[in-house]
Amino acid sequence: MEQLSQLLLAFIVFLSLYLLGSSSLTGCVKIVALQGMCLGLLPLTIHEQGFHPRALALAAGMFLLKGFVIPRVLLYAIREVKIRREVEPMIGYTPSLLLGAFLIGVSFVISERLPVPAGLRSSLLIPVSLATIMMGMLMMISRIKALTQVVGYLVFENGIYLFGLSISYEIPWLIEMGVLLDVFVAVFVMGIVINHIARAFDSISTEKLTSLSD
Amino acid sequence: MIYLFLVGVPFVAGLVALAVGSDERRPWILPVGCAIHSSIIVACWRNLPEPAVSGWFYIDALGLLVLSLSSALFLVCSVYCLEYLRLRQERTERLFTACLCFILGAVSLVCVSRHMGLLWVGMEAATLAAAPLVHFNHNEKSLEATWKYLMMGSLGIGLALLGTFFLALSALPYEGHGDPLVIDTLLTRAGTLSVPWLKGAFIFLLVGYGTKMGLAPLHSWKPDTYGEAPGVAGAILAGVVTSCAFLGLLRAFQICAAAGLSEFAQGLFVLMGLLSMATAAAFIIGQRDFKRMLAYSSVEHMGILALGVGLGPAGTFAALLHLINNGLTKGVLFLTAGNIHRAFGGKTMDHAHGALRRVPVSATLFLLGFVAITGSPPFAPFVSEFGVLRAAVNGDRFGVALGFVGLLAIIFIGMATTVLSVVYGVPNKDSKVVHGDSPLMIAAPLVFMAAVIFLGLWLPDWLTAVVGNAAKLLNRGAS
Amino acid sequence: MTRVSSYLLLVVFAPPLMLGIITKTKAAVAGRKGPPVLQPLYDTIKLLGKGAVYSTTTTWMFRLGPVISLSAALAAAALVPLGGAPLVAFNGDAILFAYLFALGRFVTVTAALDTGSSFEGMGASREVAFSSLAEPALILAFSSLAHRAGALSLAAMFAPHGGPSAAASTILALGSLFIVLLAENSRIPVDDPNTHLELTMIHEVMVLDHGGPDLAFILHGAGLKLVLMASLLVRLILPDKTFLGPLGTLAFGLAAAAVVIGLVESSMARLRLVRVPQLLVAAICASVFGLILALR
Amino acid sequence: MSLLLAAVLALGIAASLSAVLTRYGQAARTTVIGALTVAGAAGGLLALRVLWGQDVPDLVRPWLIPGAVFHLGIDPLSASFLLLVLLVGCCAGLYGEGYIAASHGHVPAAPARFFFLVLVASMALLVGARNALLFMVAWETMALAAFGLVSCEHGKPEVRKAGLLYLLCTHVGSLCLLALFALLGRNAGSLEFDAFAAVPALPAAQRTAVFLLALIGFGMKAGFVPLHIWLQEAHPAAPSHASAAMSGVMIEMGLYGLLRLLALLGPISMKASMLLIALGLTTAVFGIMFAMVQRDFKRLLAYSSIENIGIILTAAGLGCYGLASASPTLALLGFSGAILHTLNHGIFKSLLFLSAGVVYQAVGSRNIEACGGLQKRMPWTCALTAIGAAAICGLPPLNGFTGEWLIYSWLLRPDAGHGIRFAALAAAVLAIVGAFAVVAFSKCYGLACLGQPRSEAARGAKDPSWLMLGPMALLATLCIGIGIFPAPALHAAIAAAGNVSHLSRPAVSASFEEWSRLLGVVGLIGAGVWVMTALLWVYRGLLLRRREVGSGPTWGCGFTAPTARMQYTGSSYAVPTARVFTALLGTREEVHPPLGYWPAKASFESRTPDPALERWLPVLTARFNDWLSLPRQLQRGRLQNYLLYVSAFLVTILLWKL
Repeated sequence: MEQLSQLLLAFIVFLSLYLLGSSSLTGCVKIVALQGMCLGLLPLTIHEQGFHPRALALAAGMFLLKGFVIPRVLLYAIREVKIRREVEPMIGYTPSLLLGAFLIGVSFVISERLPVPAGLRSSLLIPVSLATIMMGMLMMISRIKALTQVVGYLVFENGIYLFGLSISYEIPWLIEMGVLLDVFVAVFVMGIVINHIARAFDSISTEKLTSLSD
Repeated sequence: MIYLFLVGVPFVAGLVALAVGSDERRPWILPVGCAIHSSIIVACWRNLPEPAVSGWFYIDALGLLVLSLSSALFLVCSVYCLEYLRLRQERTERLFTACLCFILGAVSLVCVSRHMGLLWVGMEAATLAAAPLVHFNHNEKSLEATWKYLMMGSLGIGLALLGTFFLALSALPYEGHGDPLVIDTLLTRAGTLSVPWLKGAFIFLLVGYGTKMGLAPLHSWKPDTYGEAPGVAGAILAGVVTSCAFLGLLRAFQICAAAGLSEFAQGLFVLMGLLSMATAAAFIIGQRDFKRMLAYSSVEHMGILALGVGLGPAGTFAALLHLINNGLTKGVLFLTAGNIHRAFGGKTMDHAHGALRRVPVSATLFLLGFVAITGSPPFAPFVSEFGVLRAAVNGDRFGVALGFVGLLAIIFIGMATTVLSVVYGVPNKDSKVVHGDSPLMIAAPLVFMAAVIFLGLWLPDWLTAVVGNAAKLLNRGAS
Repeated sequence: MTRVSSYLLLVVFAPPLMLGIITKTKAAVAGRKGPPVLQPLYDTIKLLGKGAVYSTTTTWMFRLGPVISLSAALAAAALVPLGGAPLVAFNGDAILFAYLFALGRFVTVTAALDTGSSFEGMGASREVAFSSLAEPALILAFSSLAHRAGALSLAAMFAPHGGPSAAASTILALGSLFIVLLAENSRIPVDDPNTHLELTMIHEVMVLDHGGPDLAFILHGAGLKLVLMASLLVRLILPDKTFLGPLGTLAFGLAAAAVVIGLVESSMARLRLVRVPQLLVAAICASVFGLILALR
Repeated sequence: MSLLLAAVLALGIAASLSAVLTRYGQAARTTVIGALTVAGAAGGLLALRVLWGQDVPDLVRPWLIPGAVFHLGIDPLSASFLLLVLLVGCCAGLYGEGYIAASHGHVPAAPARFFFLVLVASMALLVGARNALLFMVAWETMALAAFGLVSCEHGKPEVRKAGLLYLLCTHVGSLCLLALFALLGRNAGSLEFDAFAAVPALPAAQRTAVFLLALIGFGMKAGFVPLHIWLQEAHPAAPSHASAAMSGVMIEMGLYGLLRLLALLGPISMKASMLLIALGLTTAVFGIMFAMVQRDFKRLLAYSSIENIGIILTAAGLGCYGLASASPTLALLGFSGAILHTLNHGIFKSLLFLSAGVVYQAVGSRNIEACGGLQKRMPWTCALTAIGAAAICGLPPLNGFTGEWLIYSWLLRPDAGHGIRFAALAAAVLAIVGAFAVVAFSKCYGLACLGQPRSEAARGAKDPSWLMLGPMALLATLCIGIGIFPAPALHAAIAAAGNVSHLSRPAVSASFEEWSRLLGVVGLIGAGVWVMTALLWVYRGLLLRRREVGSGPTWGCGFTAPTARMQYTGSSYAVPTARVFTALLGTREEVHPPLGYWPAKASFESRTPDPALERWLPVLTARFNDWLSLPRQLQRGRLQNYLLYVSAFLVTILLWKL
């Protein structure tokens, strides 16, 4: 089981990196969906009491939500605003990848300083979650299209969820529901706003959204 | 039970607002809801309710302080809204009214919850509910502001969630004392918490709630949001939502202080406080847009709050006092700024001159509000700002004191230039009169101003007592 | 009683006499006979008996100016030891003395401005300009004398004592005061009292419009000012008790001072206006140097 | 003490009432006049009682502000300033009623009344405050009320500019005072003035900080060079009765603050006293030099206030020197000179501002060169102006001389010489200042009131109502009265100085005996001048009675068609004096001489900008703006950047603090 969770974690990091280097919007959404499915599997493997009924329920919910519902919403949005590609991100793909690698290093440095929580099977969980969070933030920072930023936000949220797994047994459902709520509502609201943006500006490029400045 | 009412009444009011069809009657839901909410709080003041739901809900002095402030601000602003919404007939206000109610509910949740997770949920709800307020004007600029607000807010809220997880992790290993994120549990077990995780928790909560609160360098959404939102939304955001975020930070600080990490946390508070003030100073100088100027002023005052907490018990007392004073004064400023904005159809110095001639009462109040917020006696913020200064000097933090005074001076210079140019002078001939002063829309800021002057001259015993108790809660570990 | 009578005597007769002696000296140097020594007195008496013509522009200030300036000079005279103890002496009277002259200047200047004449305006403007440099020289000289005497009273300051050790500072103060005297009383090389209609005049141009008793007051006041300053200088040089008695000593001294002034006026030309400040600054420097010596 | 409270309350209530009653002009006017009378009577009575030796117990009431106590006390120092506040406040207030009525709506009545009363009330409260917070509340109320007065006529751009500048300066000063009190409160453990006094001795670094903060905080209000920049802008902008109160009293509150601190904290070092003296002299010379070259008569008066503040500061510095050298006589002499001159300055400066207001209303301009010939048309106003002008030059037999005489007596004191070598030089500087004052005010009075009218408006000028002339006449009477009979004013000054120099009451009264004797002689000679003048005037009348008295045009030296434009102008009048100091003044001249042999167009323009405001400050602000433009690059509107700041900050803090 431990091997499996290590594998899954590595795969998640790999997916994040892949996302950083990907230029197709639909591709990005699909990758995030894949990452979401991996996350859905993870609760089952990460704890000693893996197949706990609540863990099962959580895994199922997560799998559905992150793997299907949200990607569907996003794909729908992409169809609505009729764009395919992320043009010229603010940081190019190769530098993004390098930065991603660097951030993985940073997250390992940070997690070095934190004692491994008891009851966790994989010591990789903390650094990987931190790395995912940072790469999500990197995507939000470096991409121009509003939709890609939402994808970045999803990755960021995936990282947080990953982190939450470390305590999914000890603390009640409230936190996990928090993640779901956050992702769901945030994406829902963001989707509405993106829709408005597309209608108002005929584009979802954030280059148009820089009129408020000093 | 009382907690249920506190949180539930506004939510129900919001739902009713969504359901009611009449544009005439809907706005009345706000003052009625707020009045009920406020009267519940008055009941709370009479006798503090007991903890409920195994310690998940309880209202201590700190929560009571923030909640009372929020409720009062809401009550007065809701009266303002009646007139405001009548003037803005062209916009549908269904969502606006409902979201205001939801914010009040969420805020109540933040204040009464003794559970860090629940608190987070409240903050999240308040953040998201505020987005439609920002977008109320439905133009390109407000859309841009909403987008930025939403992205920054979501990032912050995500980080705060992470911080909450860190907090939970710090409490491991965990052997059945109820929920680990209940604040009282954390406080009683403070000595056994894992220090690195706790530090991490504090950093993430600081960045997360700090983003909501608008501490520099996490403040960048503020000028855009406050600048584009209607004045009343600005007052709510600057007075209520930021105060709640501050409450979240204070909860984290409370736990850190109990665990003996107060120096670590105070250092960060002082750093961010001064950084916020410096940022505000840099951007207020030469600011031509008076609503953006107010936003930076809000950044500054959030900085003062953080700085005050960072300066130990006396500073904490002053900071909590400043929380009230800032909220009330910001109420005056944002509401009157909204009035002036409407009177001139623009919110920059190029559009608005000589407000005193066009909207005399609003302009006078705006001017007084400016004088108050910059810490002149005999207005309330003076008392608290002077308290922060004294805390710095008494604690031998002379460098901090010097920076504090110097930055206050620069900010004053910047604000004065803008405010005087707006208030004084002769209105442009070509800018048509859009709206003059109307009774309800000046009554609200007038009430705030009266409170600001009153508190500047006379701090009632009971208020001092509550603020003092709240400050004591925060420094229990230190003593 | 003798003090009052000698005060009255000097105040009434010394000014015209001294002016007469100066004129006489200048005439003598130039090889002329010159008017009688008492001519200024005759002029004054004649003027007092005349009527007056006032400009329609003027107001009471024009009429009051000469009166106040004369009464200020008379008050100043009460502070000066005129052949014996002064009428009034107290610690600090030196300052009052200096400021009473300032009062005279102020009213003279405003009376001149009252006419609205550009010439008189010009004179007034120059008068105040030069006095602003003469004033510090005067105060500095007073200061060094006060230090020497240990008191700030004219009677004590202007007394011939101190011996050779104080001589240098006294001489410097004396020189400085002499220049101030020349400047304040509109004598050559600062001003030429004999011409009235030059664009370069200072004091005389200010009184162009005055006539009759007013002019008499002005002339007498100006003469009195000269007498007072000269008598102070005389006291600094001559011993207090000579065979002539105090009043006689003073009279002799004043006459001698008048001759010296006459000689200076005869031997020098009026300075160009732009040079005048330099002369006054020289006086200030002399005073400062004297003060440093006195403080040493 | 309840008298002081009553005075403050009467003024405060009347202020709000007058604002409410704006519509009913007569009622508002009655309220204002009534309140001023009540306050003047009550406060004046209290002040006189205290000055003449009666002890009044402090009023201490709890005040629910952290650190604050409502603590009012009054000692001779407070009493002498209270007297000045109420005297000038009442005179200017009564005049103000006439001024507002005569302005026909140019001066907005409601703010002018409200802020004026608040200003007077806050100053009365200020001198009684014995708690730092109460002091600050009064101080800032005063500053804000003055701001309201300055901005009364905010329709004019220059008024707005002046108001802004004033507000900025005063707030920076207030912040320094806040820091000062925080620092003092730290050592005393309380914000009570008595507690400040009880602290034994501060460490050297803190003493320096206290000194500098007080110097900047109080100096900003008083207008020490180069902190004076707001003064010459704000005073002309305010309505004249307000300028009178601001210039005559408000700026003196800065000096009150300094003296109060000295009274609390004891002597400052020798070096610091020297600094004060040097600063005072610089301020005096600067002020009067720039006063001399002004064309705007209210600006001229404002600069002259800077000068007088400089003189007062010099005197206070001399007092400090006396304290530092442990010589109570010198200390007492210096401080009493300072306070006496403060009282005198308050009287004649407000008189001059009041008459400036009359002239401004009559002529419609503040330019000296638009006036002229007013004495014929408004004889009363100009006669009072003449008295004020002579008094401000420090000429005997008027009150201005008495204070200066005390200061000179210090400086030329033979026994002061061994310690303070430059005292005599300071005396020479004061002499220059005095001489320049004669230039400035003979110009101001002579060219504005005398000669021929230089504008149409000046031709039609008339004396104002008695409501305006009466207070001016009262002030002028005081100028003459104190000049002849200085003992009461000296008594007040010495009693107050005794507070500052920590002398026992017998020592103070002994000293008063000595100095009142000497100053009495000065007054006697002054009276002599008046008597002599009267006698000579009668004599002149007798002489002329039998003679022909003719009238004709001014003699034009042969030129037969003189016009009013040919008169000496204010600028040309000051040129000979100013030329000597061109390098210091930095006068800018623009000359276009006539070209060719025939009469042609020619022009000449000269301007003397304030160096601190127009040369040094712009350089500083430009620097500062350059420096600020860097962080402004951070807010360029890109959300991505904003997100980056959050992330970068997070990562940095994590790496640094975790």
